[in-house]
Amino acid sequence: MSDTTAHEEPELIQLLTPEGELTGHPDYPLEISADEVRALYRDLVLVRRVDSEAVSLQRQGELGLWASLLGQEAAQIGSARALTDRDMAFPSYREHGVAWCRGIEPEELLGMFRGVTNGGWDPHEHGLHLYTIVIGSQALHATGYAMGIQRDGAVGEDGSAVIAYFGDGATSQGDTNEAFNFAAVDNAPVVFFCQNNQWAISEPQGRQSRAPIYRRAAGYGFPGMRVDGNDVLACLAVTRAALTNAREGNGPTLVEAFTYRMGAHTTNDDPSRYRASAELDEWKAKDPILRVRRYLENNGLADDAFFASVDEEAERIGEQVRTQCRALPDPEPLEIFDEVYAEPNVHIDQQRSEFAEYLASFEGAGAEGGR
Amino acid sequence: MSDTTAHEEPELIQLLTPEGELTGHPDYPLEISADEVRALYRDLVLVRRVDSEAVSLQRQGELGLWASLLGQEAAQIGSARALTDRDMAFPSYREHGVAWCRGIEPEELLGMFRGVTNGGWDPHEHGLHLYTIVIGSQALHATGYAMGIQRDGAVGEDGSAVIAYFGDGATSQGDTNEAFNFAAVDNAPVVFFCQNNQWAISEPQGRQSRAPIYRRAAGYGFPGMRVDGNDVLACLAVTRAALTNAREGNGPTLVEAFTYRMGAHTTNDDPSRYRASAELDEWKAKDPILRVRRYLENNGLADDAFFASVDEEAERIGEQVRTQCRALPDPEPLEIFDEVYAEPNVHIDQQRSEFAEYLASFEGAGAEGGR
Amino acid sequence: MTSKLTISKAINAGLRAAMEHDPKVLVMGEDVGRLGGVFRVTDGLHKDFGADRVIDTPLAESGIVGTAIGMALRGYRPVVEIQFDGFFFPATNQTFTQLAKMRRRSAGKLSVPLVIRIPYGGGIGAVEHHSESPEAYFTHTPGLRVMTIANPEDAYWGIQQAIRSEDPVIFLEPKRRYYEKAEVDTGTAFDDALSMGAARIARPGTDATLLAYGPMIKTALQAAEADTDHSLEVIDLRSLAPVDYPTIVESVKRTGRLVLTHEATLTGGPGAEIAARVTEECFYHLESPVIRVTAFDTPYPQSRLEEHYLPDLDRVLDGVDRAFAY
Amino acid sequence: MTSKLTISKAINAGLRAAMEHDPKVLVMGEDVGRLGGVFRVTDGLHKDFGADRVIDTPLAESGIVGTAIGMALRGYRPVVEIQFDGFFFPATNQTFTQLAKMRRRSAGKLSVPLVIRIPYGGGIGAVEHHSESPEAYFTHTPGLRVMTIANPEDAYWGIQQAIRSEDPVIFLEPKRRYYEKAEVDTGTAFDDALSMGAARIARPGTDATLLAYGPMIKTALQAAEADTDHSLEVIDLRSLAPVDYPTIVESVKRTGRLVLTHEATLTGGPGAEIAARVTEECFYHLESPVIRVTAFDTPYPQSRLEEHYLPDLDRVLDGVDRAFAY
Ligand SMILES: Cc1ncc(C[n+]2csc(CCOP(=O)(O)OP(=O)(O)O)c2C)c(N)n1
Ligand SMILES: Cc1ncc(C[n+]2csc(CCOP(=O)(O)OP(=O)(O)O)c2C)c(N)n1
Ligand SMILES: [Mg+2]
Ligand SMILES: [Mg+2]
Repeated sequence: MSDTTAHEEPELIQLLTPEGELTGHPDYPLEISADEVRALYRDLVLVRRVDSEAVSLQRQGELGLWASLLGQEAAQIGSARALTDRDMAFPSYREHGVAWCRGIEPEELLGMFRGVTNGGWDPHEHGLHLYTIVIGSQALHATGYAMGIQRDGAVGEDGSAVIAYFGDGATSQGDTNEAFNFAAVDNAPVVFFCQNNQWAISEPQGRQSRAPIYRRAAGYGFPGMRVDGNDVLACLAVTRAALTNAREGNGPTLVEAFTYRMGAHTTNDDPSRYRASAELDEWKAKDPILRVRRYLENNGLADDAFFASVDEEAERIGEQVRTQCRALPDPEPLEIFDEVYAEPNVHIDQQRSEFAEYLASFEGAGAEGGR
Repeated sequence: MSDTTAHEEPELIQLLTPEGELTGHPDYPLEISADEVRALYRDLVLVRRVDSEAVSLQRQGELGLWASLLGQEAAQIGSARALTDRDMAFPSYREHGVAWCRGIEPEELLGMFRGVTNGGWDPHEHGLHLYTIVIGSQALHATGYAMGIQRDGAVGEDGSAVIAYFGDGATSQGDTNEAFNFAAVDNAPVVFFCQNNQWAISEPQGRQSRAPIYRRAAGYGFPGMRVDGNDVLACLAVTRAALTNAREGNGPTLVEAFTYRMGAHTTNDDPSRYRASAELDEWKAKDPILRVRRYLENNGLADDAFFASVDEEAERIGEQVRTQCRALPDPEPLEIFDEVYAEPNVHIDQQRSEFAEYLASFEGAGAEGGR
Repeated sequence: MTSKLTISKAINAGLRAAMEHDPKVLVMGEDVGRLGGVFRVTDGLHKDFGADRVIDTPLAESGIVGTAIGMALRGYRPVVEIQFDGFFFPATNQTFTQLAKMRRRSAGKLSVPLVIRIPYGGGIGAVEHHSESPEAYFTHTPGLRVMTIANPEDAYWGIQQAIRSEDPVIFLEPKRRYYEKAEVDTGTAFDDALSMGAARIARPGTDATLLAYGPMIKTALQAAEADTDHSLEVIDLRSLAPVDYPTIVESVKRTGRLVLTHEATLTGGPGAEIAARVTEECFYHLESPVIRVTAFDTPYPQSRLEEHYLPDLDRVLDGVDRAFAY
Repeated sequence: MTSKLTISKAINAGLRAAMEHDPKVLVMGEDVGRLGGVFRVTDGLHKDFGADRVIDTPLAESGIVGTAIGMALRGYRPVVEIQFDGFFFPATNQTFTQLAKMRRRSAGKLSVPLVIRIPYGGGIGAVEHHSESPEAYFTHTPGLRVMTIANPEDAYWGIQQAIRSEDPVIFLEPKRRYYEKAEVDTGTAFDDALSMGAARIARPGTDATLLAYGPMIKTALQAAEADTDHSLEVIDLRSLAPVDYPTIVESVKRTGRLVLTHEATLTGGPGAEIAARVTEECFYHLESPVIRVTAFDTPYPQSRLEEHYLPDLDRVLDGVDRAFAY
């Protein structure tokens, strides 16, 4: 039986080793200044801090839930820093690093997890669509958006592209695969960026896919590659190449960022039920921040003052996250009826006014519900 | 940008050329007697006849619709003759050749197209599931059935396998791709048999997929190959190998049978609106029946008497199809309420008896509806 | 300017008018391009507007609606065709969890002006999945508008109104009535056409109200004609979500009786809500309970049974009789 | 033998009993294996029955239901878990066009004894898609049975009855009540347990009937307790499809009033059909229209608004007052 499955070990594109050695990669030459690397380091540290602060806020009851990006900072910062203002990103629900790069304020980010909004920011303003919770759905929106870019004639020089974020688990969903296919058939300017963090809640990657994920792309007729997702430089270089390719009209690419979810799936989850701590230790050695720090230190590109100033900034941002979160106002009850429809809707209006009357009936009766 | 898409011309596995020359194939040695080839020839001719008879019956108003298999006889007969009694097949809606091999009577086959039933045969008895109209759905049923076979311990020696039939258009559907993935992850004994007849109604294959379809398999981690779908021997040999592989516990295979829909999509369709007749002429030269006849003739394996007897049998079967079709009784009105549920259901019972009463109210009033 | 058009041709003309009016309007779906759709509703559009605006998509309904959402987010106004009612279901997730909720999710920052056209209903002698009436799934989903049409005039204007709406619209086309013909005044200004939000009194009457929509309007009018004992007022609902209750309630308060009919199955069909709501609003006016004449609570049967399964003239008249029996 | 169990533990015990009773019973879904499900309803089953019978599936709901159908066709009895109500929708096509219609399509030659378990409803402070009440989509779909539970006893027996049913069952679990505890008599013989087909009078009363199911039963009982002016009869529907109308109609004929409540949105919710039907059957007995106390016709809001969105004790009492105002 002729077997078209290649079983060699997949190549992992890496530019910066865990030890902080800049090896580079022949296919992905990256011209990057010390300033730029320091800026990436700052991004990584600060988003980790926003994240850990959010985890604490959830523990304190200030957030209903939080999905931590711990361990995935490089994949997110690297890929998102490859975007321009003209590009559009479609995140899943864990892309706080991407949101950071797109200029989302913590208060906008936390609203959904606090339950004061289901969205949070203006997608058009930031070039970042809202978080999408139903796994795989946004891959199709991204593809359609990219098909719109094509129809705007916005490919070619100064072209625009789209990036769709999703996880390893999401690659099992019909929608994700339909998105691959629509994008391929239409040659749409979209980069599919899969953060393979090895787990979909409790299910290891092997329960989701038998082949390495990046190979899926070839079956749909476009390139795919696996990048070291804990290497911010590799993620930047590979995503940049894929985006350029898309913007120039050469169609989609699938980038599999090989990384690790160092924390729980969400604050509701208890990973000790399903995975061994040794695995975590292994990945700690590949920490995405540590290697950048080592690189900067080893090459004398940053001094203690720099690292201290980043840490201080992290403190300030941690504080900001706490303050902004607690200050988020609860929505008014009648907001339930807002923005269900754009057009006037007598039916909704009637329910709104009936409910307003009902609420008013408690006024004066002391506490609401004080029947 | 490293491109994992291989752009070479895909290999087409062929054992018997359009000119009737038996070339064989190193990977798919086929030991086949003259008797067996003659039997295949007979299958091909007879199903073509059943099919053309059904087309006429539709024209005469005896059937509401017919989906012709014209041109796809070899793909269906070759693959289905590779099945054993222990195997299970999940067809789409055009697999009349498969149904033939599984012992379905014309009357059972025509019922659905005449509108007297939505099913027609006993799937357990024939090892052939019912026709499935919602594109892609049956690929998952087939995979689940194969997962059941695994759990029965029915892989290994004397094992069982499943074959799922679908078209090129169906490869775009989420369900089909989810089926590929479930089958791969579970290593389920299922052969995905895609008849790429170049068209999904009016859409050419290029609107469905950018890469050759068989390559999809590698992305999910199992083998895929393209076989000449107009070559009954190649279809038999390749499907047999894939089924054997599945039965032995080596998991799924995707077989793309490269063929052509020589007729309209269904009797409702008018292909002149969207495709050039030159294309049809090209494929006529590759007719699946002609090449077997040439082979038999060129090698003195069948004489005129044989061909005449097959033609006569075809006549008889044509007659049988006509008679059986016209004799199919209309269902009784109250059958509407049958087999909605297995368990007693007072709600349905009530609607049945009310409707029975209602119908009875017309009796004596002359013609039904004669208010 | 009036022309005599079938419903299918009127939708086609409406699509064409919308595409001419706004270059952001796109048509997409299976076989909508060169073939012009299996019902030819998009006939000629591919030729005149090109493959970029009339898109033959891969065979994947979730993909169609999902990418159309993305295009709408980019500023387009896609009009999606689902080939047959029974093939909508793969698109349920995109329609219910994404399309219907996007505006609300974004607190109004995102609009998804998408129209999903679905030929629906039975009576065409088809095989399974080609005769479904899924409207109640949509009307139970907040965030969607649901329209249907019963004549070429509404077909022509309705599709244009649906396309100009900033809300997502499910546009249900009664396939067995595609070839019904009538005069359409295509000369009216867009803004002067009767809004699809309003129900229409298709035939005034005094003794009972007969409510229907889409494919059943023709039957309802026949029933009103046939019932020489009573003067039946026929209302064409037109908008299934939101429902124009003022028109219905005013009529029922006058007539005291409501008979309604649809091809959708009884239990939880659109008629259930209308019956419940009208009973609330007309409790002291109703002389009989609301009578529903619908398909049975079974899967759509094989086509040789559909004449019995679908509510027809006799069953509607029987329903009217039942209402008057109180 | 009785033990004090939460609803979630009672379902777990029921699943275990079913798996012990019949080796063909399988459990499948996302995270149902080693993790025991995000609500721990399948806790321990993977350890005791192995990965072949407790299957962690790929993340694809259509795939889960579709392969489960295939397994059922092979003779298994799969119990599928959909992780949250809002994630059912990708499985709509397999559920509506395949699962629900397979028996009818095959004229009874095929059985698909499949159970789809869905934790449903709001009130847990979750993010979007984790608080939906999709029951009306199912009850409008012929071929499906729909059950829900409100106490550990029904949880334990209900899941077993669902699994033994030859029909496909949508088994809706009120997730905000998962941790409610009560005595369960696990010693009863299977055949002696109250059939889930029957509604249950959860509290007898004489002045009005208060109908609820699943998560709203607790609220309904509290309302009956709190309303010292009226004697309210509380009915727990239990089976949403088919509905046990005789029990409801008998009660309403006695009390003359029906108030019903559910978390599903008003328009086209399960209450619409019940209101319509009860009005038909009790037309001369009803002293007020059927009053429905439900969620509003909007998408489920952000969690900080859910206390206002969901019908609560006060709104149910307000509904009762409205019924008595007639
Ligand atoms: C359609 C759907 N099914 C189930 C879920 C519940 N769920 C939320 S996250 C998750 C796992 C996702 O894994 P992956 O795609 O790898 O992303 P990760 O969480 O690891 O970033 C699941 C099953 C969902 N959100 N959507
Ligand atoms: C989900 C779904 N969408 C649309 C259709 C309508 N339809 C019937 S056949 C067909 C084309 C199928 O093409 P292909 O899979 O290549 O099979 P072929 O008809 O060529 O054998 C379409 C779009 C359907 N049956 N199911
Ligand atoms: Mg993951
Ligand atoms: Mg085809």
